[in-house]
Amino acid sequence: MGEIKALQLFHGPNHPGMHGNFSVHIKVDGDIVVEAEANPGMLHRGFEKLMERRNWMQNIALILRVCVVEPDINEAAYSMAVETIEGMDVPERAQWIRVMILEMARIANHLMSLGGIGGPTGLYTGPNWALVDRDLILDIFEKITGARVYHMYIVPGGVRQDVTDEILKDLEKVLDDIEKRLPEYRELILEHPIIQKRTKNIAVLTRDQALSWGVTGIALRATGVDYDVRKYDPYLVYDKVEFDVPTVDFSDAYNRLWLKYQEIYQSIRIIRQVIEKMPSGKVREKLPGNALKWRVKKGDAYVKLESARGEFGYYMVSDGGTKPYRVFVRGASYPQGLLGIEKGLPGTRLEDVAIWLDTMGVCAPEIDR
Amino acid sequence: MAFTIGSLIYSGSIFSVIIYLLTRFSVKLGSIFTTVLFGLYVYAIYILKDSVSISFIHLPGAYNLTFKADLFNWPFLMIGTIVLFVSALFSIHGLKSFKSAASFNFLSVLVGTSVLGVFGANDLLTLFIFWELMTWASFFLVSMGKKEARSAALFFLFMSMISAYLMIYGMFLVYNKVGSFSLDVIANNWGDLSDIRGRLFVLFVLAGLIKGGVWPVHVWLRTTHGNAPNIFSSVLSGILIKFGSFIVYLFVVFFPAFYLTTKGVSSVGAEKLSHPILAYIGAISIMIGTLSAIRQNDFKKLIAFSSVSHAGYIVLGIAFGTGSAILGGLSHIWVHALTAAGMFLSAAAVYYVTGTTNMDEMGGLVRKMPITFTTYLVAIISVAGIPPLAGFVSKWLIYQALIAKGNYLLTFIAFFGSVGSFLYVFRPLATVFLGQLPHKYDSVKEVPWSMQLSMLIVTILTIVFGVFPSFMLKPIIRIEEALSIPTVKIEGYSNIYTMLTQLDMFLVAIIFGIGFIFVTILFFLLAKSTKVEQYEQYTAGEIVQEISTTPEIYHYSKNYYRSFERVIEWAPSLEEYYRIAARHISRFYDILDGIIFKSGIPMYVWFITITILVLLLIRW
Amino acid sequence: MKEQELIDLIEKHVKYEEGSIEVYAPRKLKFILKKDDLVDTLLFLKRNGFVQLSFITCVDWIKDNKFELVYGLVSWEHKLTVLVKTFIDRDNPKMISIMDIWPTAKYYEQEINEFFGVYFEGNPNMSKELILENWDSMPPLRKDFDPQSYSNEKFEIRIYDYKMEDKKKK
Amino acid sequence: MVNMIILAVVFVIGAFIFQVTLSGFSRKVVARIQKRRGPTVFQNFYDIGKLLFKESSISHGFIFDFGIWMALGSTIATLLFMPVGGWALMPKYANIIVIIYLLAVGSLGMAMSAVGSGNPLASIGVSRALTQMFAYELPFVVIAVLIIYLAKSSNILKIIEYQTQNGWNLFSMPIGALVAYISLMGMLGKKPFDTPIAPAEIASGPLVEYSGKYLGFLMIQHEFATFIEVGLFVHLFMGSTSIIGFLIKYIIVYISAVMISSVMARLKIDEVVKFYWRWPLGLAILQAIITLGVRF
Repeated sequence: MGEIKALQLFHGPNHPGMHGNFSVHIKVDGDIVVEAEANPGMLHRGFEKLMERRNWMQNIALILRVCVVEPDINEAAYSMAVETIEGMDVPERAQWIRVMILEMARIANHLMSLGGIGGPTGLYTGPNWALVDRDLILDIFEKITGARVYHMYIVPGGVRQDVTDEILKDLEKVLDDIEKRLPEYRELILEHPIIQKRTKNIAVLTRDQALSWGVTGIALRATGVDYDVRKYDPYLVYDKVEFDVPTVDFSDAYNRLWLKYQEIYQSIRIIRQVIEKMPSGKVREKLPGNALKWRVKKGDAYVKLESARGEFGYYMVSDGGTKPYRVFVRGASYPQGLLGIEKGLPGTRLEDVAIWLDTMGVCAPEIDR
Repeated sequence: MAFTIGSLIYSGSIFSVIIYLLTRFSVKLGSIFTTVLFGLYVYAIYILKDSVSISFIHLPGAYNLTFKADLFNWPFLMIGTIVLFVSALFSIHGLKSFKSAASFNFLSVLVGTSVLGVFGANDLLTLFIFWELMTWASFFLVSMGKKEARSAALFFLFMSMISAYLMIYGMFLVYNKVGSFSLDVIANNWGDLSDIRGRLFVLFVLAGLIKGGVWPVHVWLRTTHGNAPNIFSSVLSGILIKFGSFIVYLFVVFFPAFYLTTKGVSSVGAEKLSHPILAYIGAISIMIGTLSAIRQNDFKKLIAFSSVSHAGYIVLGIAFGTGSAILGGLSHIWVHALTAAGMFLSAAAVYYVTGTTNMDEMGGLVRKMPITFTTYLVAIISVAGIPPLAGFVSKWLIYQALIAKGNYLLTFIAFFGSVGSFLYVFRPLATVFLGQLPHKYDSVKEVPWSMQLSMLIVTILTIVFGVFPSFMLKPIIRIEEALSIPTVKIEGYSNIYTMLTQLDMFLVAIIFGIGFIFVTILFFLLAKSTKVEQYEQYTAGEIVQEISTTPEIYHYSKNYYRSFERVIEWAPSLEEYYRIAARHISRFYDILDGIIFKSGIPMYVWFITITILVLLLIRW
Repeated sequence: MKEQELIDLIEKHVKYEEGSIEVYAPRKLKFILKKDDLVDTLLFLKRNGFVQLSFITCVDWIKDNKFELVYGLVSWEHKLTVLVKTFIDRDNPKMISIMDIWPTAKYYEQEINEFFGVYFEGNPNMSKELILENWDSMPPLRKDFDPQSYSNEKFEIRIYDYKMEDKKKK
Repeated sequence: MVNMIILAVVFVIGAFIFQVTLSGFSRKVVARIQKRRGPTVFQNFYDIGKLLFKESSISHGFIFDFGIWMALGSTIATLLFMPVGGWALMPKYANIIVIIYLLAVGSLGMAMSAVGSGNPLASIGVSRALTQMFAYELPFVVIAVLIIYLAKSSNILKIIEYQTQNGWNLFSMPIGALVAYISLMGMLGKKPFDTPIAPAEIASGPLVEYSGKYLGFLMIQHEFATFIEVGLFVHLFMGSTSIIGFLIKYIIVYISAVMISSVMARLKIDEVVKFYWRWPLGLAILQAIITLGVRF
């Protein structure tokens, strides 16, 4: 006999338990996963190559398509990388607005993944509610930037246009609204006995595993490490606002959800401070000459931000030309999406595979690019 | 020509030698001859239906073997011979690659005569002699099976020995008291045996339970059924474990009721016949059998445990003691004989083409073996007690009796076994017959015609007895009426009345048929569908060539009920305890063995000695 | 730890290339080393608090006929980020795998192997495909790879025939 | 005879229209709970019609087809035994045990067809479905047997008669009604007991390979099975002879089940078994003890 007879299953790319065009090949014995292998590549659009063939400014329209649910982080990282290489200063107000935009995106993303646990566990009221509330934020985005999902708002040198006080007032109202509704999510999802049963002690990540795989973000913070780029390497004006980094000591699916829930509160807190403290002034540094013929100085830089899933960075190289010489996107879910699946999924129950992928924040487009 | 049991047995023992020689000459010819002989048995028993025939075989010396065929044992004889015939028919091609086919046929004729001898015995000694004949014949038959068959056969022999000694002891008790072994005499004097009746009851019923494979003495079934030659398994499970049920029937129903009837009691009340402890033992057997069957990975072992569960139903029905319960229990003997034969024969057919009974090595065989699949499907529908097949009738009668008495625990367990049987019977259906067909079986074909025919006979009988249950129930109702047990009323071929409600199996079948035909017509009226190859599947959007995903690993068969097993894995296994006990005992024997004997046969002598010692301890 | 302290530490213990240490942004450093010193340096940095490997990437300097490998390390203790860079020969791109130091390197290296053709010794995934399926051309992120000619060669040019569509509709 | 046939046809079509409309309405209810507008009430008719008359559908062999015929055929057959209020097509044979077991033929047919498709996901789903059946049937059976014993008949019409004389079983055995209701949720496959078709885990399990008319047949089968199961609950616990009354009670029971289900998450299959065997089964036995204690 010798050989283990296991059942081959395909979790994705076209599977209700999988977000994005990403596939996990699993081998199952009864209902226990014995072997797992990630199979990315279905969403590969060759961004890194495409960027080398486009102008510095043209790329703005391209990069945000790297990740659907949180596009703003790409714009910010790209712009900041360009600014770092060029040595550009960004107007104070633009920095505050960027923080606001990033935090709004974080709320939208966390809402979606908090409600999204309803997908793998079958509580479909969760995602529906979350989408309704996310829509409120998208409305504000629309007012600020003119677009709902792909904003192309943060550009090298600042942001595209100023935010009016009216919009800020609307934003405050939306924040109040969401804050009022968060306890409902807590009741519906976090205190739901069946959700607790399905997520507690499920998809456990130990600190050693997290370190050796290089996992960052909420999955890491749930193991007790309070590593958050916003605190450890403050960019923009994160050192001027007050917020906490919630951590817990045991990284299971439930605690990761719990952290997302807590982070929504923190983000709301940050946005409120931004609205309060934001100075007036211009929001965009004018670029020298024609933007399409803009040459960035020779050099390279790695810029990282804290995305909703963890450390997100751009490594960019300029050879002094009108186009980037090399762009590398460090997707936040790269470690858990490849090595994590290979090492972490075996031993999990078949029922928990979707929960594992969902709460670890495996985002296919970041892996493929 | 008037047949008697005696003449049939005579002819059987003469023909056994002829068949042995014939089989040496040609396997097929020998098997055909066996089939003809058993066919003759079926015919003979059938025409004995309404008569009472008493016959003798004269032995050298003072004693005669006496036989009787009357309405009290006719149902047993009938179903026994039917199963014998069917499995003999199956063996015409089934024995082809069998090494010792001659001995196999010789022994199965002996088993055949022993079936007649046990069910047709008119006295306990005759019963015992044929009982032992069966034990020895099956011992050799079982040891012809798989690799582990020898130790399994030894274990079988050991259990049979215990049951035999229990019986011998019981027989001497009876003889001391009434001076005869005759069943009639015992039945007539049953009331006067009050001082030894309890002991008698325990001895014989325990012997019956061992043979019948009822908890807690079911442990031999798994190894024996699992390792016996495939063709013989159907006889073993279909008939031989019914010997146990027969003994239980004799001592629980026949003797007391016959005695009361002859005393002129107009209606034998249920209380007088009910044996609650026995009924609960049957119930436990149902649960243990069901739960263990769910965990099996071997096709035949799974069926073996289902036999444990169904032996439980039989004992439960008989021991519960009301008219409809006894009717249910006795008719379940028919039902299970047929379904067990059907299941084991289809397992044998599968083994014939694949050479394995491990369920996780197979799959998709329905494409190659439609007849075998149909046999199995009909058998499991009957096993699960789903209308309109025979299994539903007997189980329904048992439920009715239990509910009418308001016995919740037993009702609950009876339903437990029934619903649980969905789980275990579906596992082979899904893993062996449906799903992906592995490449190594691409070239297999359906089994030869004799096997198909014998499986078809079983299938048709199961359906007929289900749709027209009166064929099965009338003979048993006749027994109950003769014993003055209040029983259910049956009208026409299919309409059954009990205290609680009525049931018309034919109507159920007709309505089911109408629904089925209506849907089928509707199906064909709608647009035609496209047929695709077995590997053209939903694979979650992955493009998978057949090469990268062989059918072997794209078929869910291993650990089919892993999650359910997780729920019950805390449960202690009786077999494990027995094994621990056995290990301790055998260590003890090893020490003795080392001192006194060297090897082999002494073990058996020890069994005898120890058993006799145990018996003596009971006596004094 | 401030940036300067780290620079001192590196100057003391690491054989970096003269003048290549640079603080290009607050809390972010980069420096260049010889290929052979890389593993020792990474081990040294890991021992000194840089427990996280953020990424590995590669830049194709086709004019110098060199590949530049960039290792991004993060220290939570010191709140610093370091880019360790090294150049390897473009004609025979080989590097030692650092899978044993950081298991997560496995897939970064596999990706670089796929997109640049750099071979990492000791990584078992080297010849396996990760993202590109059935790729049979030059590693695509090399500068001399021309997507346009590749696509012209691989895919037939389809011209949308609107007249045919109109006919179908009618 | 002709009368019977006409009645049977009217009954089947009536039950179909009623249940499909109701399930369309239930989708509306769920949509409101989830802050959506939801499809029209007649959406399920459109769905079934569209599926039935689709020109292309995929077959995976004879068993795949045969199982579907068996599933829908036996469910329609079961429906014909089912009384509505005090009326039944065959009053003498409205036997609860027959109904429960005939319904199992439908499940068996569907299971066979699903596994016959050869997709392992379907096989996993079926293994879960059978396990779940094992879990929920037992508590239900204890209560059903209790009612049969009290009514001294397993004929549903007699059980209804018993209740018109002695009051609804819902009031005389509230715990039992609760148990049966939980079992009903399992029978209907409503959350938290929709484990057999868990989409995120096994991509809808048994349904994974169905398309076109096959899926249409299965949808019809599901609607009929729902009618039988919910109807059985109404008859056992809220029995009365009026047909309108039956329909109103039916709507209440069904919609409440849908509403509860919409705020529930899915349990794992072994937790389903543990749950049913711990709570509903325990409560069912408690109810049996109480009821028998009161009576004797």
